[in-house]
Amino acid sequence: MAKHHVTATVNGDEVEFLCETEETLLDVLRDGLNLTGSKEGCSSGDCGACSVTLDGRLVCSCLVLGCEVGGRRIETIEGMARGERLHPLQQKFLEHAALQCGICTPGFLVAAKALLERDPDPDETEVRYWLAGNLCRCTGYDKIIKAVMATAAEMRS
Amino acid sequence: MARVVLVGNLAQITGGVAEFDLPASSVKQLFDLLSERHPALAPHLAEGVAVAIDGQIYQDTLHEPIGSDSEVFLIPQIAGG
Amino acid sequence: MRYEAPESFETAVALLAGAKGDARVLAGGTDLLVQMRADILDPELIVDIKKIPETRAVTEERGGWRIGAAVTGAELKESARLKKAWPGVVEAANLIGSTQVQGRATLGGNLCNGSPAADSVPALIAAGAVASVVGPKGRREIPVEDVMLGPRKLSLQKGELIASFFLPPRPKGSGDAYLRFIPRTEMDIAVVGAGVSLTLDGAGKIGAARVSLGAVAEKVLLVPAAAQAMAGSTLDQPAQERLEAAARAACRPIDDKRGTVEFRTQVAGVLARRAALIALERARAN
Amino acid sequence: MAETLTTARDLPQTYVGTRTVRPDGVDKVTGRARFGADFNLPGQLVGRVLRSPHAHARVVSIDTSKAEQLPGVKAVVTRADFADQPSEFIPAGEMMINYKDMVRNIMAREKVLYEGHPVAAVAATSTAVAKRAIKLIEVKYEVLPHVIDVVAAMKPDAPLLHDDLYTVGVEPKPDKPSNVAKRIEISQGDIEAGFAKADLIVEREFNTAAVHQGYIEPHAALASVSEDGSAEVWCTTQGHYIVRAHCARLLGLDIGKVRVTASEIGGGFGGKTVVYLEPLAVALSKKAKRPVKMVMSREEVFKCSGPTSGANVRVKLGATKSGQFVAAFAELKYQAGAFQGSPVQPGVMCAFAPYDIENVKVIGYDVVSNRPKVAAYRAPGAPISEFAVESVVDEIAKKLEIDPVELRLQNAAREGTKAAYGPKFGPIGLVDTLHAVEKTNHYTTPLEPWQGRGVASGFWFNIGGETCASLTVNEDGTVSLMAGTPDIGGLRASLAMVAADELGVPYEKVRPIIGDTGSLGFNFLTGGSRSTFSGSMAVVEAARQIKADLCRRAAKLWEMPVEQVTFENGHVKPVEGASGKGKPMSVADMAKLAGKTGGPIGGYGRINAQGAAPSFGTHLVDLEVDPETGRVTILRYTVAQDAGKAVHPSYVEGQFQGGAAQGIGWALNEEYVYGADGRLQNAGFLDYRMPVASDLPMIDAIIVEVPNPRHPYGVRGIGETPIVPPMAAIANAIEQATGVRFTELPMSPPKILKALRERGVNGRGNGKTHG
Repeated sequence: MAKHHVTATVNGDEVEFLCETEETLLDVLRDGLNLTGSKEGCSSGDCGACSVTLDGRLVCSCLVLGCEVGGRRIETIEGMARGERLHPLQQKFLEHAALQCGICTPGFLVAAKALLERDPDPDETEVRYWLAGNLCRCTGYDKIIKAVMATAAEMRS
Repeated sequence: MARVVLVGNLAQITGGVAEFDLPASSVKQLFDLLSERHPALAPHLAEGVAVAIDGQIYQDTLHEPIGSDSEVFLIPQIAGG
Repeated sequence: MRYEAPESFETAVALLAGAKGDARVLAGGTDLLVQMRADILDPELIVDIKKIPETRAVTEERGGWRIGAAVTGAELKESARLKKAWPGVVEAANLIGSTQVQGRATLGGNLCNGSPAADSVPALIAAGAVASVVGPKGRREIPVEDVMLGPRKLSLQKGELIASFFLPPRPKGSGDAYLRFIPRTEMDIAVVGAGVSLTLDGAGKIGAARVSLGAVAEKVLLVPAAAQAMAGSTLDQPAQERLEAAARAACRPIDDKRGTVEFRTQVAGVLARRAALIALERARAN
Repeated sequence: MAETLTTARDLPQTYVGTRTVRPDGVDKVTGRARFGADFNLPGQLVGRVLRSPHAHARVVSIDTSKAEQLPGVKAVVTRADFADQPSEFIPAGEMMINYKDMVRNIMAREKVLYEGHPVAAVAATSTAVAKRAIKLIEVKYEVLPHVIDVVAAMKPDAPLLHDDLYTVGVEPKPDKPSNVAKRIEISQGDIEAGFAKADLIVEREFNTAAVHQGYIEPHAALASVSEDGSAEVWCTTQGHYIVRAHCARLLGLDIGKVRVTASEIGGGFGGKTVVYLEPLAVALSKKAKRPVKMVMSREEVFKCSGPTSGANVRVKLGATKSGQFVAAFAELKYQAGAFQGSPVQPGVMCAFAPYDIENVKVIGYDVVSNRPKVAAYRAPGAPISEFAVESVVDEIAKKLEIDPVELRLQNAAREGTKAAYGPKFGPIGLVDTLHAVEKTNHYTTPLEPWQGRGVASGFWFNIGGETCASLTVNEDGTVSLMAGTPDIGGLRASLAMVAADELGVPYEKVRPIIGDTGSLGFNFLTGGSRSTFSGSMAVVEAARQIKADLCRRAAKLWEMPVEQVTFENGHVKPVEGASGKGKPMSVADMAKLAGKTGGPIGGYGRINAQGAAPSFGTHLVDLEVDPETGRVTILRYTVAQDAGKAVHPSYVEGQFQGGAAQGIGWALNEEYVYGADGRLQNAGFLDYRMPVASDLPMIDAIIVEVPNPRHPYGVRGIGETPIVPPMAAIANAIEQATGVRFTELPMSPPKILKALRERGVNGRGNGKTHG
């Protein structure tokens, strides 16, 4: 069976790639497009390290086939900063020390961005439940939640 | 004379003797003196024993000085996670 | 491994019916992809049904609701009118996995994965949902409780797939709820699940009711005895106790890594009661 | 937020103690940072491992011929590709290693000893080909009876894992092999006499489950061996010098010919202090003559990389009516996994370390069974024994009706207390952490029904060890800092702050990197809470060399004796009252003249860091139990711990919070679940239940600072202690909420509900926590 030829938009750029049916969007991003910011922590949708948005919807890229994304719009961690300007979430994660090892950070940032785009004023419980699919083993989540709340407050004002 | 105490299984090698008074002024001298008295201890001393001199634990250092009235414990080395 | 994304049921059914090896329907993929990656499944053909319009639509129909088999939990939540009519169903669909998983996981997939612990299934069964199935012989309607036969075993024939679900109209004074027990607050498979749907009679007592339990048997159970236990009551203490007892009596679970027979049986009663109380509260407000 | 109780001695610190933005931060929030699986090389092959499906079996034969013939397969390795090693503990990378065991753990030889034990590895041109090749390898097994449980493994008739394993530490020497590798004992005083003096003796038996470190980044390694036998390895590790030592030894290479680069590391917690894939990737690359990349799946991480021990623990503690502890006894049986080497030794030494007790005896057993070989996990061994002891301490407090914090204060180890493992403590902060917790409003907030509050303390030794750091002053006055221990949680930030303060340069002008093994002398690994402690000492030494050099250069420029030149506040200048002339010059001023004054300016700290000091902590938790489902909800959590001096308070708090979260997981839901077939049933994040964001409240962190007199800034290691207290704190809180004491971890809902029902404890709870 020939590989699938897929055209999609990644971080605003039109990209083309070839993939086998069983290759996931995460495989395509990391191995095909060299976008290694999305991380593979489990390949079963349980850790959220590979979070991306697909037509604006937050998903685990390990649970999407590469051949499914033809004509669709994908946003990854690599597309979050605009030029030299970090996204406010990225800035707040740095200021609040909301990362230790950093492996889960891209997934948290992508997921938190999707939350704030839907709900600019979430309470702590909403943030915690929205981010429950993103595992972090280093921080105990405390500083991550605080960074997201602080970003929301800053973006509202 | 420094007071030297073997902690844990090391005392088995010395036939149950766990405490010594030894005229050692460095860890190296201490190890030499202990090995002289109990040759069976020698490989264990080379094999990862930490030395606590007056409460301060030293791992893997031969040159640390020992005072004449120091209290010295030989304890297993610690690593960590 | 072939991948096809047909735009009509006719093509989808023909592909599935004509497959030589293992053929799988892809909706959200949150179970299928995991099983492929773990080498549990290695299908010859994958048929992605998301390009068939009916599978992706939520529409009001004959006073009730038609929900496409490939509508995601996140999309269900965004339909305010559906959420008001069937809050338990929408909540159940949004207990499947994380936010990320809810962006992909579908009612059709959750049912056809064939797990007795599927979160949306007890809520659908309690709601009296009917699956609309298309296949080589045309279309047929099956109550959701009759779709699953046992772990990974469905009553669908080769070439058949679920197109959509129909949720019946809601009389005034109706409410539904779904609760599940998991050790954490999120991300786990249900150790026990309980769905309750009820409608109050003119006197404010429980009239028609359905109770469904998940993860306590080889498939999701419809428990008529539990519904009878609260019929005609206002869920006072004795009715609650009858409901708990009836729910527990229906359980035939197993011991596994997620829970024990004793735990599942005991908690099934507790969740049935708690879900019924929420459904009652909703019915009174409706 | 942090509350500073005492401050370190007064140093001219501009950055140390502040919350700077970490220098590696931008790369980590933009996805640019390269972790283990993010490295690739031209021509690289994919490596995969064939693993045992059996818990215990003799490997009768391995036939790789069909796999080798598959197009695209470039190399296959098995036990035949690794020379056997003698059974002796030899020093390697500052650890005592038995390479006979290690060579068998990375690749099975005579037997497979756990499900997932590697049997063969292949390198192929694609993942698909590698997977097919794995299926073509034919292995004949003779399946043997297996043993999983530690107590069962100690029985005389238990299936034997190693027929040459004789228990060390018992007299007379055993004449039959067993699964007990070692018996250890420490004692002081006379426990019989001690218990005779006790008015109250509490004795309890505890069981804990094996738990995994749970780092989110799976193990990954990329190796490239050239035709001249020199090897390069990129991998995710806590110690690349350790990887170098092991790969060189296992593959018969000169250490100087192996260059290892540590990638960014996505969590380790002790689990990345050992090698799994690295020697396999090197062996495959050597054979294939091409780079080979290997990445574990999550399932492999759980089945084949080190969890820490599950254990059986018996504790007996005697106290007088007034609450003074007079005698203590414990017996610890720790799972080692398939090869000896559980952390029972530190478990024994830590058990009663927080207390001043005259009569103590602790016995420990190191026991092998058909599980993956354990690896270090944050304060290895201590959480298990201290969970048991702190639970018994709580029970004594309740029986004597003494406040649990007061009881601990009454018996707490202080400066000068003789530790249960021998030596006297220097200045320590246990009492300070107890006072800190007592002063919080958390401690006095009223509780509702079905809620409980628990307190527990914890101890870890902390270590120093061999460490290098270099500082290079660049032409423009900026500073390049190179360290040799992987940065897991902010090390580069901490070291850059120290370098900036030492040299008086802006923090932003110091660029820290982690060098590869060819760039610096030997470094022990990041572990034992040592990297900030030891690394900062090496940086101080490197800075001292630079300062002395700058003084020499300035003295020549100014034509003054060097004794009349000093370095102060970032400047060389003549000492007060010096005879010659010379305007103070900054490091940047001197950098401009570097070429003219003798060449590049730099310092190189190469030390064996001594003077590590222990860190004590006390945790306080509020929780609620749903009596109808057994579910525990953590409502509030406070950590107080002695940091000596917090170099970067945010990352210190982060260690406290992260350790507490791991401990909460250990207490409530995490466990290795085995089937009757000896196979792991929950090898994934779905059923190995680590805490998620919605499971936890904010975790208040109180930094106590009792300076370590042996460190220039007063620093103590802080990374490990935070995982020690949570299990007991939670068990103690559940006891308060329900009246039932739990002695088995995890305290998962089925166990709690069963115990409540058996004891007739029932009710509907607060209705605040739904099922």
